[in-house]
Amino acid sequence: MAISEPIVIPQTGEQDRLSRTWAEPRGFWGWFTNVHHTAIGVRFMVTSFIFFLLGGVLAALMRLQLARPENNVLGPDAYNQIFTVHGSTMIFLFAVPMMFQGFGVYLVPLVCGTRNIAFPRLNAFSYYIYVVGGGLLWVGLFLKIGADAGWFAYVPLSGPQFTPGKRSDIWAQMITFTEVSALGVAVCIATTILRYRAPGMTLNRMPIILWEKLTIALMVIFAMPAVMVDSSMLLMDRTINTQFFNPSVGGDALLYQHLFWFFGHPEVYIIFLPGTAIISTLVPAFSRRHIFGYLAIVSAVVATGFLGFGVWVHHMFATGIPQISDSFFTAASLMIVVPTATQFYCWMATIWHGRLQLRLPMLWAFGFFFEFLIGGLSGVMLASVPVDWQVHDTFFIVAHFHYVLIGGALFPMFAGLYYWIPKITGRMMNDLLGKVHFWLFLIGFNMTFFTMHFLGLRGMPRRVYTYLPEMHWGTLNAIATAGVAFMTAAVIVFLVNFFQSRKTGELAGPNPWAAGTLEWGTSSPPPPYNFAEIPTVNGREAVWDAEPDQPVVVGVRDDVPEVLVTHSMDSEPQYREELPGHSIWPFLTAIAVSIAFIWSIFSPWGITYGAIPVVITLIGWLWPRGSSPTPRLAERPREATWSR
Amino acid sequence: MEPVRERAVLDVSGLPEVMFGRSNTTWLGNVFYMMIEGTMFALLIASYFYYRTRVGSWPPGSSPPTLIWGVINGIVFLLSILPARYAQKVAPTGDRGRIRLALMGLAGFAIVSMILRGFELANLNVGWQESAYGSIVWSILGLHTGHLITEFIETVVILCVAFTDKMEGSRLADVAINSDYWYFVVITAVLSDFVIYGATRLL
Amino acid sequence: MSTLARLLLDPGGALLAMFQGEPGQHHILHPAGPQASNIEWLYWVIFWIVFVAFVLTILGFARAAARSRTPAHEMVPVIKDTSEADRRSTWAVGSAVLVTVLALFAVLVMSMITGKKVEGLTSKQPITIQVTGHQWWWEVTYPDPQADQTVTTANEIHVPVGKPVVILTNSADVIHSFWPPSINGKRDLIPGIGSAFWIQVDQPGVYHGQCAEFCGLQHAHMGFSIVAEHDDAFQAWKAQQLKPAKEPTDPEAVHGREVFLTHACIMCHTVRGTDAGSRVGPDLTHLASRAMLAAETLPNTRGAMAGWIVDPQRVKPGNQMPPNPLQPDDLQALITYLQTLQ
Amino acid sequence: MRGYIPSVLLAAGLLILAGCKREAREFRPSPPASQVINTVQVSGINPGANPVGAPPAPNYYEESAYAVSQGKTLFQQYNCVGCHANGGGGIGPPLMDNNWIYGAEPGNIYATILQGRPNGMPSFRNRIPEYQVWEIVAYVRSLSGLLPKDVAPSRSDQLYVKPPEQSMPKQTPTGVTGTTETQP
Repeated sequence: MAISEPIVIPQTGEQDRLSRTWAEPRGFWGWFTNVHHTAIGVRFMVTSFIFFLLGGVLAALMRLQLARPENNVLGPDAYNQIFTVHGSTMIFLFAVPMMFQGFGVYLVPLVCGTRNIAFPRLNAFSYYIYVVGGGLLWVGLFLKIGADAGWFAYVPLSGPQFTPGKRSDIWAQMITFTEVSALGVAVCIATTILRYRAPGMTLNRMPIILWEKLTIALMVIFAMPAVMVDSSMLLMDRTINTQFFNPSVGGDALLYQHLFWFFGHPEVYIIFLPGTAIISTLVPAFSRRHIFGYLAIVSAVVATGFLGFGVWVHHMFATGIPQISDSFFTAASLMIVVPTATQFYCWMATIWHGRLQLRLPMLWAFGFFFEFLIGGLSGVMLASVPVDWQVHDTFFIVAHFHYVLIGGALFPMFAGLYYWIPKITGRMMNDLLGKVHFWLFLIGFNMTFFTMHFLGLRGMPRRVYTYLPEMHWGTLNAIATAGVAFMTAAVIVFLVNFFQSRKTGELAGPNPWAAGTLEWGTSSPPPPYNFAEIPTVNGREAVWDAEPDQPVVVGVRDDVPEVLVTHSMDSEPQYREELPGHSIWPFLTAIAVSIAFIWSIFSPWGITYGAIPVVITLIGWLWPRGSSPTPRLAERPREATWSR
Repeated sequence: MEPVRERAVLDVSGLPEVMFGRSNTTWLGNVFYMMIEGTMFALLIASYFYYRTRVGSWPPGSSPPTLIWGVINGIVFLLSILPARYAQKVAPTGDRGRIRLALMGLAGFAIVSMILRGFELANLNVGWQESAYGSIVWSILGLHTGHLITEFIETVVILCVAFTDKMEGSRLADVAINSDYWYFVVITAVLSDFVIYGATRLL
Repeated sequence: MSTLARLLLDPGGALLAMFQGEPGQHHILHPAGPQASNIEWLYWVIFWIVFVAFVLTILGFARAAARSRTPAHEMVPVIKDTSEADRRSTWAVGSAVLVTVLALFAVLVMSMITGKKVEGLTSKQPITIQVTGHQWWWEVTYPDPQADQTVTTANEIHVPVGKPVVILTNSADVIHSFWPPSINGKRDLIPGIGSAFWIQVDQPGVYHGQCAEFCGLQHAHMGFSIVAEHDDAFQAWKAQQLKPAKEPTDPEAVHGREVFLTHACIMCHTVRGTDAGSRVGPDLTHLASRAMLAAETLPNTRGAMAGWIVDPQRVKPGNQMPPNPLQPDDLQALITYLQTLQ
Repeated sequence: MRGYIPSVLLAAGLLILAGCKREAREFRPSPPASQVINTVQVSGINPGANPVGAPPAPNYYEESAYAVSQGKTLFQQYNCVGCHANGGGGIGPPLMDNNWIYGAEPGNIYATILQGRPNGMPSFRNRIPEYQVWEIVAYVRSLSGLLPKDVAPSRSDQLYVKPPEQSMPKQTPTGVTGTTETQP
């Protein structure tokens, strides 16, 4: 690279031009054309939070039904639909879209120090398709076509013979919708992390949150196709009479389970790793030091990503598979504890030798340490095959995975929301209400789910809509139901806090926590171009480690929406790329794709005829428009010039 | 809050606005999509072998697919690498005439392949509703046919763009990336052929 | 487990036991056979390991927080140089990871040993029982090379005490899971994939079990029981089960049999020795010998039976048995007849 | 943004009110004692084609996929397949063609099942509860494509012998009510 004299930053009118170039469209139609990552990221968060609230209502209904033996709040048909939609909503419509898509789409370009996400239209498309998928499942529930075979919809129960009607078909297409969405976002996020990092942010300086998002994106890319293949097989069995899962003609019900859990276990880490990403971001910020064991944590995250694909059979120990594979998968399942334990020890060491500020997000992080630890350790018990034979498919498992998912994703999510909402809205959340929220939730959560361990040991299987009084499960179930009241109150407190903060919250300023990652290097909320100048990065905590006068990049065009593309490894600038602007076509394409998918539930020709509008809208999406800037191919010097 | 006083250290105005090859972000996104679809193929093929372990004779209750159409189409796929490679070569030059020629060649091969694929499907000697074997064979070939059609449409659209003056800048890179995707279609075609025509006979 | 330890570890359970009584013979930690005992032992070993890990980790976080706590709402400068602290942390974290790995290895070894013990139960001449899952009841047969020596019953499995029993599993419709918590872990019943599963009960008694894999509308009411008895009692039971149904003598029972054979009952149920031979529902030849009705949902009493026959959809909505709106005297006669089927 | 939220809610509300008949699952015919089975059966055969009952209107059994699927299960369990095979016929006439000896209306089939027919079809009066007969009737009609495709059952987990009911082309029933054609 060439080194030359200091460069002068052109100041006048530059930010006005940037504002005009990157302006987000307004109005009714503007909403459907916006492709900026902050807008889409917030939409993912808000939508998935709404699904979280809806799923929570279903959970409360289930707990009411189970509060006492032989209760009559819900019948078996309603209960089965409700627990299935609860599980599917929380996994597919809340946890992944919130933890991966929501936080990822909003944060990754900001942490990378760039102006928008890669493939912004694909990103917007992914949002619309996700909303349609979620809406499909819920409209189905309201029309009493709620899926009713559990969130993993085992065949043959979910198959053509035992679930008449369209219930399983709707579930299967909901899977297709959400996975198309997650895959699209995974491609956007992985490309952004690999190519859009600010100069200087080499792999070795990449904040842990980016490592985690990259790992998760790659896990999504390899795991989600499995569930799409699986749910498509189910759908074809039901609609066009294929025989994938019919044992009479060479089909096999276990294949469904293998394919599902080949996706399903990585899915757990796809939900849990974003939680650790948030914790790994908060711990240094509130310990006032760089994180201890950067390399160890990064290796742990990547190792988790790999190992996550090697443990799926531990969901199938009770199917009677050979003992040799039992032992292998036990070993793998225990091995995956090591990276997570390593992360725990590194966080502990960071706090130990730091200056801990126990502010609200950090309080939630401590909640995570406590609750996830319980879930992780009961996971150690489950990895042991003989113990699993006993507690598999009981309330012990229900307790375990709620500790893992609520402890490992929901607690970090609230930590992350309290941490980043000031960035998103520009206003702080109320501290006292936040603490009330925390303690109410903690008490309610443990009341509800800790008791479930005992229920499991006392032999209560999961997914029962009622139980006989002679089983003596009534008292524990009543306690569990009482806990729901606390959690409901806690979430209401959070909502009150949020809406109050939107109106009257204290202004946050660019960096209320004096934190170190790049998203705090711009105003709150960020302008539509994110950064007035593309920053350069000098360390793992870009803001803390920046040189005093914040060296920046010049020469990125401000008359077209342009970003700087850098090398995947050393993040040296490679070229400047003009990003596609705001457009209605992603929305129209999403509608066309939705029509094709939903039509295919009712007629095998749906996907054939439905493909025609998809093709038309895709051409509309991709057809070049306007005069593209004159390409500078070989005429100009093809190097960036550094001055130091 | 007053932003920190900034100092410019890096001028990127001299950098190109279009890159060919691996540095291109669209190339990377395309690679990710190939990984996704490659995983789908891999899982379907794995399922095929899983089904193999579930029955005594293979293919169960039917004769293997007629070899001839699969072989011809395999050869056509391999030959189609030539126009794809040519398109990749001429794309950076921006020579619209040659790009059109290359893309027309590619689209022509795609049409021939699709016609041959029709014969392949008609000569699988098993219905998808007859057995799990039939279902998985139809699925592998169906998934591939979907890719073939998609790639054909994409090629035709880019060809249409090549007849306008919009074929410049990053559109030229798209021509090259389209060829990359075609290679993926060829590789998966060859793999599927080995499974559908080969494994059926050899196992 | 000692009472003290149980109170410590399972306080909820211990308290409930005081106030509510024990939950019957349906508890992972109240084993009645060698396999469940082995698993209980393993459970407690792993429990203690993870319990210690939990306490240590939480203490670690608490200590870390206590020693490094600074005021929450002030500007606290970032620590610039952490190299000395990091050096010490490396040792601490390294050894913690090492201990973790060792503990996990111990868990692995012990669960492999226990797994071998649990799966190693075997015998040259076991009692063989075929259990077939149905929505939502269990078909139980004791197969015998001589067809007329095959016992067929439902939901109530009799086994001799102290002898290994092999259970051949299969399913007639969807996946079920056979789970008697006090005796052994669970085994899925997968249609098209038969498998063998061993159990042994050491103490005489009645042990409850339940379907553990979600199988549709009445998954909640798909119980079974294992009656463990001494060998002579078991043989006597088996001999009794092999007999065809007793000819009724009481005129009301005779009328009841007539009702049975001319109404919907005959479409689904078998009573050996009569014209009723359908295999759709449970075999009723010795219905009166069973303690419970409707897959362990109702006690086998006249009242419960009447309620079940007239409106089974109230007890188990969605199950396969239709309502039978019989005339009162027909119903009474039918029940009288069914109660004679010892 | 806010203006159209009420209309969306309204539309959703209307959808909920409309419900989905195809997915309705009735486990107990209401009232539970809709039919007291105590009539005395004189003979096992009731010739003639007089319909003995009109289907409920609207006919829940032909609108609910669950009811039709129950009918399919019962068709197997009550051994209708013993004579009619899976619709292809054997001892009894085929049910998947368009030839209806005693009429294709639900009431006709209902009468056939309850009363029995000459040449072998026994009467199932008292043996099969009325609502289950309607379920079987609905299923029998789906065999020849007389029900909507989204209500008719899909394939079962059995050997593949014929396309499942939902893939049957709709046939126009022929055959004159009351004729007695010779059966194979």
